[in-house]
Amino acid sequence: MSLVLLLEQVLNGVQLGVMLFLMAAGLTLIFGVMGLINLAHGSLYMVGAFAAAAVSGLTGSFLLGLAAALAAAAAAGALVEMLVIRRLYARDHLDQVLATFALILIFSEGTRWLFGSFPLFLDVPTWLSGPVALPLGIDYPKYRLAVIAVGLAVAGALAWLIGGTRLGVQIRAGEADREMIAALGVDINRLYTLVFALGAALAGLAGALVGAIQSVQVGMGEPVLILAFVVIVIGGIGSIRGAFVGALLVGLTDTLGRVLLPVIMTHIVGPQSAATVGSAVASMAIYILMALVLLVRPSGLFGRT
Amino acid sequence: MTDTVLQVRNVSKAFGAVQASDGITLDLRPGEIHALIGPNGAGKSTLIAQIAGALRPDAGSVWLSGQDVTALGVAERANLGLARSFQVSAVAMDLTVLQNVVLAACGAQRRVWRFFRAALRDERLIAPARAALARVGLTGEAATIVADLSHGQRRRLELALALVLEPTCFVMDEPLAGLGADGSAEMTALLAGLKAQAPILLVEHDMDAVFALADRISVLVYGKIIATGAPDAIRADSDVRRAYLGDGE
Amino acid sequence: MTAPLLDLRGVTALYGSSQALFGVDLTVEAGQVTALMGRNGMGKTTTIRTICRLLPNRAGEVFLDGHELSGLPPHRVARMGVGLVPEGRRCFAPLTVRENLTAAARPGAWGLDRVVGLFPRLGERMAQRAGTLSGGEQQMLAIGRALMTNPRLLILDEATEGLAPTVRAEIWQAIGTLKRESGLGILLVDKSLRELSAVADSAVILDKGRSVWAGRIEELSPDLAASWLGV
Amino acid sequence: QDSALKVGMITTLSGGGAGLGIDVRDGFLLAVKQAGVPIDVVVEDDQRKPDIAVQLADKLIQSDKVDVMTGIIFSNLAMAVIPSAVAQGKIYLSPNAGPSQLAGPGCNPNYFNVAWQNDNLHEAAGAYANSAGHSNSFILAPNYPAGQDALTGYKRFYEGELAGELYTALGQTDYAAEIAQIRASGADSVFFFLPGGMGISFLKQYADSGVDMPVIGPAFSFDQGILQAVGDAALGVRNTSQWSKDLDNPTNAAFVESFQAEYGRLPSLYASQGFDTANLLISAMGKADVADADAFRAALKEADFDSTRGAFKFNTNQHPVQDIYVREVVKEGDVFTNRIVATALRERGDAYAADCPME
Amino acid sequence: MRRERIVNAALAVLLLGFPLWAYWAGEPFLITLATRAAILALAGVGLNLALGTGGLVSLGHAAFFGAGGYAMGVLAWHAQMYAPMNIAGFEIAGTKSMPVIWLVAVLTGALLASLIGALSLRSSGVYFIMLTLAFGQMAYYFAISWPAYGGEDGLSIYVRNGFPGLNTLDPIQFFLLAYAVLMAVIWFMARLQVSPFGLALAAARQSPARVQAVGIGVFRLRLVAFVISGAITALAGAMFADLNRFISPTMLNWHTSGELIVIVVLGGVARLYGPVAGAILLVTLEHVLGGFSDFWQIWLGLGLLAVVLFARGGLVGALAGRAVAHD
Ligand SMILES: Nc1ncnc2c1ncn2[C@@H]1O[C@H](COP(=O)(O)OP(=O)(O)OP(=O)(O)O)[C@@H](O)[C@H]1O
Ligand SMILES: Nc1ncnc2c1ncn2[C@@H]1O[C@H](COP(=O)(O)OP(=O)(O)OP(=O)(O)O)[C@@H](O)[C@H]1O
Ligand SMILES: [Mg+2]
Ligand SMILES: [Mg+2]
Repeated sequence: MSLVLLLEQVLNGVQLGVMLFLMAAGLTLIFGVMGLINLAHGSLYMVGAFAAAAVSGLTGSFLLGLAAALAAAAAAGALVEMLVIRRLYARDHLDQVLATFALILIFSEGTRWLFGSFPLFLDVPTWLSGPVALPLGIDYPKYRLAVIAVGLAVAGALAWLIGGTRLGVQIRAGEADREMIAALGVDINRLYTLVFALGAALAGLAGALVGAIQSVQVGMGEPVLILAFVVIVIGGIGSIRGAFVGALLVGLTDTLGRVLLPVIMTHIVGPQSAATVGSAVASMAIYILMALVLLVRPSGLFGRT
Repeated sequence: MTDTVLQVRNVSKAFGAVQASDGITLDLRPGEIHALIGPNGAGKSTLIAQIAGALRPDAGSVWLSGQDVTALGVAERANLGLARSFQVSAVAMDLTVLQNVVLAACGAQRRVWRFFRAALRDERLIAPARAALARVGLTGEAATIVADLSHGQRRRLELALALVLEPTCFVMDEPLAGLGADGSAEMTALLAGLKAQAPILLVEHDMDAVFALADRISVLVYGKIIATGAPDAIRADSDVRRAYLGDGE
Repeated sequence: MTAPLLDLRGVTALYGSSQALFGVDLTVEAGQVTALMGRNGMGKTTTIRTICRLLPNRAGEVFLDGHELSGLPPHRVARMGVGLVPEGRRCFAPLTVRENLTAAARPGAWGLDRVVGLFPRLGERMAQRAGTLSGGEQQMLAIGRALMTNPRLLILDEATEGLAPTVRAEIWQAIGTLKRESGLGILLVDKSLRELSAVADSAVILDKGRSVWAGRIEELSPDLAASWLGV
Repeated sequence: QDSALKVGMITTLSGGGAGLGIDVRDGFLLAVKQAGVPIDVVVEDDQRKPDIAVQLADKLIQSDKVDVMTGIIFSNLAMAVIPSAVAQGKIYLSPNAGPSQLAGPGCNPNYFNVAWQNDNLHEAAGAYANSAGHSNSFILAPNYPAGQDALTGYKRFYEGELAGELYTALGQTDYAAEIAQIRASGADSVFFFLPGGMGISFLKQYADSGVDMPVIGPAFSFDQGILQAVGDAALGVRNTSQWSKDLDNPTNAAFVESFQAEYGRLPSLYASQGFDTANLLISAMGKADVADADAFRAALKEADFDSTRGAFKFNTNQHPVQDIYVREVVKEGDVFTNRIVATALRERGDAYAADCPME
Repeated sequence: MRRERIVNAALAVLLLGFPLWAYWAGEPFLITLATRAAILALAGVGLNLALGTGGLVSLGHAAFFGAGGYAMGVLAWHAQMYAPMNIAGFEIAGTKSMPVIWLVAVLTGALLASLIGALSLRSSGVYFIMLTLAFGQMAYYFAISWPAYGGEDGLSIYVRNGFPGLNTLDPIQFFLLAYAVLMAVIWFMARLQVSPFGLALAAARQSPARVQAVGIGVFRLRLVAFVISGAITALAGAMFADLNRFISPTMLNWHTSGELIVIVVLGGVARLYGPVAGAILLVTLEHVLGGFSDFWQIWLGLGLLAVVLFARGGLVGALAGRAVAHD
């Protein structure tokens, strides 16, 4: 394997990492602020992708589709928060796991009911399609570079929102002691609805952005959900910075694992089964990474103990 | 130093830049109450945690009845006779009072790895549990779920749990915290009677109780023991007054 | 006669199905300190939680400046001018001292500078995380945080529990200053009768969820104290 | 309706992959309706879960007492249900899955496959690659039995070199790393088998990457239901199939028209398979009573029905012998669809029939 | 508690009576459904020990369920193919005998649980949930791409394994066998819950520091509970595989873990008969709603949501009232 190809794969890994960060950001925000395990995050991701596909299909505009994704996911999030999640803050994780598991069923089948069982069309807009030439002779899809840019912007904006604004201070205060911040005059219910809607909107944005280069179909959120969980657990639940680092680690591990493990396995099990064994190990690589990280740091890289 | 029950030798512990324990040496002798006082954040709870085994010291050692227990965990030290009470009540909230005490009896008698015999039908566990409840005045509440107890009753339960272990020494972190005046008085009387059974290392901010109970007092400031001595000597010590007691005393 | 700042009339409250308050009457006047006393578990904290609407009252009324508070959410009560220093301090541990103070700040006479003027130690630790402060510093922070909301009524629940005697003295001094200089009404729970007597104007005693005595603090005879408070 | 023949259909109607099951069902029911014969169809949803499918099979056999079973889409579910169903004497007509285990030594007189043996379309792709002049293919598939079979099938007829052979994770959605490898491999063509959403993702990303060597695949990633979601990225891609909407025979023309009239959408490969399955069954009903198992099986084996794909007959292992075509993805108005451009294999049976002890 | 005992007895009778009625009415499929409920209940009982009593929310119990399934599948497959296994040079014949298979399944489950437990129990809360999920997914991906035993396709075992003295192919006999195993395990659990071990485990959920302080090692306590829990779930997995005469990696998917949690929570967390109630309810819902509409999972989801939000304590909790500590 040439060095340039390896470099390109590293870039692919970083790109996958940023994409994973987009998916995980909302999840970690919601967990960090509300202490809530939201298994339905993947469903909100799916809602975003479907809304984008439907609206951009009707209007022909990708940007309108993105806006619709944000709006639909945020609205779904706000609704879910007010109807269901609000009653779960005081419960233990078990109830949260179960209720949001139920929400997955409702969202998935509800979407199928609305949109049918076949995948929807959502594509990269023409002004972002095709590759650009990078140094070293790497052709890289424009759209993926745009996704990296959006991911970095979201990371920056979230860091600013949480760390640098009064709203962020109140959010973090609510995270530490919900009742106390209410007793000091902050409308915690509205704040939480807001945060949940924001987390949902981020999921929807990710769904729409990523949906354009993947398939928009019922159930698309589930593999993403698991990946996003792996990312935030590695990074330390609730930490935006952790989610970012975790996402990059997972992206790199997954990409390089897929690329390198079959090569490495050739030397271990011989060329016949190298492809299958290598790919099998590669599909477990991120879980192995996660287990290793947690064995060394039981609450993730940036987690609080 | 032969007849010390508990010994802390040169124990140090740092949290980042904070030196919470700074070469602490301290002992507990049979039949005494040794009070540990000091300003907030001096490192008292940190020291207790290291004695109990919940925190590992960076340096130094902890000895229990002549045995070095520095490398042992919480449970193993408890099995060697160390009973600890918590600054914030730590009890199983959904179990009854009696079940909590029986559990402690299981621990004390090493009867945990039994899967078939009902714990509450085992007289060897029940008898010491009821005896301990009687001593702290909770006999009437044996069947009450702990979550339904008042704060003061929970503090008593906390004590009963330590009693049933029949320990060789007690380590108590602010047992009077949150008790009202009457509760404090009762608890003080209980503690005074307890030291005959096993010596007590007592961390407490209630100076009335400390001066009433302690045989010796050590003063901890910024992780260092600045004075150890009889209550009167400590009360008179000018360093102690400046660092902790203030001039109002 | 003008209405008192805070007025509770026959307040009752439940935790789930078990009743904790059976009828509490209590008033706090502006510029005065009222001490709320009683043994453990008699309902002091519960009373305070119902005032702040952290717990709904089952019956009775709570008036702030003549306005009924029942039915309002807690943040509305706080915005009407009730500042709480809760039992157990409850500082926002992961936030810095400065963030703790600004989280709920509302415009008014009290701002960062004035709080730091009252507790100079907080000024030295502005960028430190509240969770790593010593107990006494946390208590100061909790008081400062309540003041930042510019309340008309300040409620302190066991504000000196677990504090070293020196720190305690400082806090009593600060409460005295507040009362004299800001004209706040203050409702105070503390276990040391001796120290309360020095600062409070009036007192209410709770027993088993009922207010059983109310009056000027000087009028609280040792006999009464012994029978209701066990001292 | 006592004399009605009872058919139990277990198929995937909810969750991922539901579109395939719905098409098979609709095609089947359309044929039943058109024939107007007394057939009772009990339809059950397997949710794509093997244990549910097994449970439903028990129900159909024990409670509903069906005579014939059909409907399963996915090979792993087929392997869960079919061996025990045929062992219990039920006739099973597969409208889609054709795992190799059931074509070779594991073949069974009660088991008929009306679609294809799993390798067929991949074999055709390999054969087509030769005739298209490709001599250095890069091939990839998910790492599970069907994926491994797919690559084996392709290599069975393909004569050129392999620029690379790659297994991806099942359910993988991002293929940037694979596409970079393809680009760097110096291949002259790409063969892939990535069913469902995986294929959509791959094709979109491949098109966007600017790599422009020709792609070949089996029909699954280019069929009617999925094509609209792939969009322009699929235009011009060659894919192999035993059926196409534009196949020129009267049965097919009538089928396409009536399906569209009935359901308001174009039929898919799966719909045609469901339709053919029902017609096979109906043809046998005219010749024998289902109570007479031997006679009924013989009637089925004659395959005396008009298939939408033209000539159709059964091999010794009761799998199809049929032509397999090469289609090209085209756009008709707003709709993406396929057009036949060549025939890849003629009267193809399968590689396992020789191992089947039946005659 | 009296009320809870009555509810428990009613559940036990219902689960036994329904298939007996079905037998009499000549509805063998309903017996199969009841068997499914009994076996899923058994898996739930296993999970309930970790999740309910121990407070260890495991989203990876599918690994044990699947391990049991594969123990059955592998042994029976080798027996079916007359091909002995070759493990480290030793030839081991497969078997079609249920008792032997069960033993192997229990041991496999226990071994796997001790490995996963030893690694996961170092963390707690959400991290524990996610670690167990990760180990479960590792097992799942391993099974998918492990070609020796069918990979994604799984393995069919054509004839149900045998139990001495019974004809396991007869639905009612197989049901009675499953029911007997379930009742035996519930009996064991009832004893366990009030034993010192059960008491300590429950206390460790509520206040681990206290349990340590009375001289009981919490890690070891939880590990033992996790191992017992995994072993029971593995036993259920072996029986589930025998019910279907089929195994596949689906058994290891995290959805299976989710369903086991659903069973426990629907029925009532930490209630002795909670999993029984939950399994009966889930199997009934699946069966009844499935015929109702293509979108029946929406109703299932709404039903689950209603239970979580409004019926705390699950079905048994709703019927029997507040849980009071045992005895
Ligand atoms: N986990 C930790 N991480 C960082 N600093 C810590 C940690 N635990 C304790 N500290 C710091 O160590 C010092 C000693 O704390 P400790 O709790 O032992 O005090 P203390 O003497 O018990 O005080 P108090 O009387 O208020 O309970 C404090 O400055 C505290 O902030
Ligand atoms: N969350 C709760 N749930 C149920 N009962 C409670 C709860 N909190 C307090 N109680 C009960 O309500 C009664 C009053 O408690 P409260 O905390 O108001 O007492 P207090 O006067 O503040 O006592 P202390 O001096 O111990 O703080 C007590 O009997 C207590 O057991
Ligand atoms: Mg302390
Ligand atoms: Mg109180």
